[in-house]
Amino acid sequence: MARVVVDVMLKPEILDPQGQAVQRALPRLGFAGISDVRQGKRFELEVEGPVDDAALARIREMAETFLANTVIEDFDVKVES
Amino acid sequence: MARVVVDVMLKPEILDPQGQAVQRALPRLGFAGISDVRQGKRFELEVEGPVDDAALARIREMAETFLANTVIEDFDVKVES
Amino acid sequence: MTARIGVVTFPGTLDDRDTQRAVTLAGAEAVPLWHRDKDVGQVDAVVLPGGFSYGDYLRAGAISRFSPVMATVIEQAHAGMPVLGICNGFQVLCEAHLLPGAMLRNTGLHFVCRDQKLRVETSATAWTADYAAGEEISIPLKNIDGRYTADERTLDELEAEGRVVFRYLADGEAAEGYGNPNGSLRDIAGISNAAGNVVGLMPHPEHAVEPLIGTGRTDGLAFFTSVIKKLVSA
Amino acid sequence: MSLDTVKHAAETPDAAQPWKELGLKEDEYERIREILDRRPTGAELAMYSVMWSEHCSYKSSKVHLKQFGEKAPQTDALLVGIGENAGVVDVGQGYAVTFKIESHNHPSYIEPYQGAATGVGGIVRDILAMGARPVAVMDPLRFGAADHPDTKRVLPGVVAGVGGYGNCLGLPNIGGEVVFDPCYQGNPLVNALCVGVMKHEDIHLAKASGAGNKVILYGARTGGDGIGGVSVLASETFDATGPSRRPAVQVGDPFQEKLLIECTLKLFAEKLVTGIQDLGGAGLSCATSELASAGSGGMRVELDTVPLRDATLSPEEILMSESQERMCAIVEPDKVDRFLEICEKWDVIATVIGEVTEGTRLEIFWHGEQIVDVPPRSVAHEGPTYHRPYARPDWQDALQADSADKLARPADGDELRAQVLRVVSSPNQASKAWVTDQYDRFVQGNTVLAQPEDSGVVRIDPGTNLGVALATDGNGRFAKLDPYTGAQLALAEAYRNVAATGAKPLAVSDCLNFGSPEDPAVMWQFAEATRGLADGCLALGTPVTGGNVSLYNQTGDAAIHPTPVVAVLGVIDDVTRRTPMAFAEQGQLLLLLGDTRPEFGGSAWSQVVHDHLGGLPPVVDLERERLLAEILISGSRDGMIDAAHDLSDGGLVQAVTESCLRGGHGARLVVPDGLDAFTFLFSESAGRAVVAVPRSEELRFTDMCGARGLPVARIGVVDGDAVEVQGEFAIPLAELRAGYEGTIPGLLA
Ligand SMILES: Nc1ncnc2c1ncn2[C@@H]1O[C@H](COP(=O)(O)OP(=O)(O)O)[C@@H](O)[C@H]1O
Ligand SMILES: [Mg+2]
Repeated sequence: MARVVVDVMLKPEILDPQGQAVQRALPRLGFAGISDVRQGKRFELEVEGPVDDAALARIREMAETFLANTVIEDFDVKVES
Repeated sequence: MARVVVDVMLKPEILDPQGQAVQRALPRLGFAGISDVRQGKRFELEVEGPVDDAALARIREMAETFLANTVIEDFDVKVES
Repeated sequence: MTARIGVVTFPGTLDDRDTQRAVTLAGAEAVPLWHRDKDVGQVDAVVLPGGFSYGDYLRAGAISRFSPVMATVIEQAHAGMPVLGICNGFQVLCEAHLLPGAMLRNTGLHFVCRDQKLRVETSATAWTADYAAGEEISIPLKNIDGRYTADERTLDELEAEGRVVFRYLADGEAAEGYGNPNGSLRDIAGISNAAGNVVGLMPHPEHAVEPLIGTGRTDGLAFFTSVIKKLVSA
Repeated sequence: MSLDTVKHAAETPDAAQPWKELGLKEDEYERIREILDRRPTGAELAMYSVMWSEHCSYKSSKVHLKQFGEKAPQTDALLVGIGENAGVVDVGQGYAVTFKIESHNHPSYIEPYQGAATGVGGIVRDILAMGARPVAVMDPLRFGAADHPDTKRVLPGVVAGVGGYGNCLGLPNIGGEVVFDPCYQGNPLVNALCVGVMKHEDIHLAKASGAGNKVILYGARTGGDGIGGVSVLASETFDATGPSRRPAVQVGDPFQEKLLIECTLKLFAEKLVTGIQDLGGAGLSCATSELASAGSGGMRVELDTVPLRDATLSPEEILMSESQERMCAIVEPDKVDRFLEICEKWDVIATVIGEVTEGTRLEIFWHGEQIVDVPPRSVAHEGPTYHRPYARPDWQDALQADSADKLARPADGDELRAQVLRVVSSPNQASKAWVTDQYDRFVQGNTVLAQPEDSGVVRIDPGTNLGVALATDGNGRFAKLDPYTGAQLALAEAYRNVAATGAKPLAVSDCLNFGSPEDPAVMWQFAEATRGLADGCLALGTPVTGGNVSLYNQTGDAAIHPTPVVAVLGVIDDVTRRTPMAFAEQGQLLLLLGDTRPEFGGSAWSQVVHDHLGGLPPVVDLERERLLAEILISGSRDGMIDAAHDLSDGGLVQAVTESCLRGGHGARLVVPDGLDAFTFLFSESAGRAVVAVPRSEELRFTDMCGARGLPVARIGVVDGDAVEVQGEFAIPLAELRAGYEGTIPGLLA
């Protein structure tokens, strides 16, 4: 069993109010020096069987059509060691 | 400027309705072989200045007190290369 | 003939029964449709009502968009059948690419429930013929993922083709329902496809069809009378 | 560790058991051994400990709660009384309404969002279990000081949780309360109410009868979260090999609950359910023992058939898990297939986990071995009863002697004006729209009135326009000054709020939020408040149909103010005649109903202007409340009233301000003879309301009041765009609005 991680983040040009709200709160909490915060999603998939190229290609397709909405989001697929 | 990533996931024993909804949808979409899905949050922080041990310690504290709700969530801090 | 208007229920749909009531009050027959049924029978139009289908988990509308009933709705919509998506239904239509753009979390990050002032920008759609272009109406709005977003080119195209159907009335007292409630680009509350048969909007016309209930106004009824007239005369 | 079977327990009578860690007292443990005539197994111990906890057994409170039954007024309206998941009230036309209020205070302090969300989820399942379709929710909330930093954490989380869950279920939120007081700093109160509607013949009860009938568990899988939520369980005591500490916090899944509602209503509609129980506190321990205890026979459960989210759970943990969104039904064997089919249609997991037996025991098996063999009544209904000592606290006299009468009053019109603005803009009196705008009040398309109206009104039959009205109220400050009167004032206010909208009050549910029952002073407050509420309900003819007790609301030695929260349900035969609160037309006459006395003890004015709490609360006159309600209802029925608003916190000036702002019109007021302006504006005398009547109806209305003996005074007219008190001051509506609407957003920004 292997774990594949799909990270989904809003495209850079899209306003991210959740990230901004975090960033605005930081100085008040005493954390300085963070110039930008973006908030996205992380999916951890437990994959049965080997994570070969074919499996990865399928997961990429899943991310593209389902886990992310590519109108507004970018994604990244990684095999976790 | 460096990027630090904080991943926040529900603790394993806590119900993750979002991950479950995704997992249950996958077979219907024709994706087989995924035995579990967990959904969490990913924060990308742009840090001004060097990301030394002191900076990381501060970010860990921030994650612990603010970004994650440690009653139900675990977190992980990574420096992105 | 009596028009038959299908109202889809996905798991987590909330406003299906209200929508059926609105359809009936407007004089058509409401036909409940189940998300698992690809066969929608003989319906003349379809409404995708509001709610939290699949809990809005992943993204609002993302999971419902793949249901069997949507395969048929997508096909029929391309063939010209009138389709209205309200709130969650609008989100489903965007996810299904029947309408361009996407919906994001409100800029205020809260769920917002209010009586909302809108301008109907065009009467040239299947669902707005009974309004006058420029008419101002007030209907309930309630959402947390209502910020309409698309790239500049798409927005310009929508404007140029007269496909921005509803806009939030941004200037005025918040207490009276004015203002952009969610940060939607260009104050867009609803749009249509190029043919004008598919319309989606965030506010809820089906909650504004009876004088006594909700806000006490009936500004939403014309959505349903519009489509019925079109269907009956067709 | 090997499985602790019944056989093993009999063979090892002296094995040490963690009864203390599970919150049991020594004599309680001894009683369990007596009942079983041996030591309990680990699983049995788990069941007894959660079911005999304060939360589930009401062991400290039940000797006092008895009064609600003993003093219950004679009424035909009550179809199901206290003891079931919720009481059921006949509202006519064949309809029955069930409603109940519950607390989720402690979890909401630890995890505000999930605590509040699962609080809503739990009460909705109670209502569903009665056979009803849930039609609305309400949320009386109490927080620490508005400007305390922790309030900024707790309040937005709680509100988002109430909204996140309720909105996703499709239940309109039609009212509630938001109260700030430093006494709730470490103990916010998150109470939640749900109301449901059914036909008389659809009432379902929680009992397992008919040997051979199947026990079906359906809904979410059982997980390790929430174990010990109701007791003081440290799960390490069970099994060192099991997963590490189980968190007591549960995460709710409103989507799952929505499916559960629709699926369950379908099961009811096809008459597939013989008995039903929701899973709340104490999970399966509670559901199985209560169903079996209320039924005719025994029950046998194969615990290893329970669908799990975490395969490592021990049987004890499965029995105690409080995983949300689960129900348990008793189903005749030939209906099981259809039952499972409907669950499948709604994507709800359903599993036959056992059956009703001929015997008298609740028997639970794990991999073929018996781990529980108990008389179900001993678990569910025969828990311990405490007669805890109680005594009037020695500070009570001093508190009552510290009268508000000696507080400095405004010297002139300018000072009065300034104090009016301060009171209206203070967090407790200010608009709660920041909160309520996060709740869907339109869904289901039957909301006739919702917040900020005096009561929420929902239509239950669109054909006949039959509707119900609900209001919740509580005033911890009054109850602190005098718990007996304070409880009656809460009741009177909710009753009045219902009547103000034109509905006839019928029945009561209550949530009693108090400190530690081990403190005799708190226990006295509790005893007095329950006595006051029971006497009050008898006087008003509105029975208590059910409710909830939340104790141990304290930080260290400091208990919260005693806070009985009372919900009153009313019926309105035609919702088109509901009375709104807005002064919507210039020229309407304003009449004040009832007697105004100089009563300022516990008032908003004393709190805001003097930070004072002392003296006596306003006098209660329940006969007067009844008369006032009759007049308000008659006025609505005969079309004499355009608007009505009850007078409570902040007094007349608060009520008039709210009605003016809602309608967008000002008011010109004249101080009636015999009153000074200060008392006129700020007194919190009970039994009063302000009504707006068209000029053409004035005589008819005042004649009616005169004939029935209700004092009525003409106090002014709807006019202009300021609230003006002749000879004293005028405040433009815009200025009032800025203060009234700006305060809460300003505090939470
Ligand atoms: N947490 C809440 N949820 C829903 N409605 C609320 C909440 N808090 C206050 N409200 C509503 O705001 C209005 C004003 O509240 P309040 O002043 O406590 O009313 P009253 O004094 O009439 O009991 C009421 O309609 C009440 O139901
Ligand atoms: Mg009121």
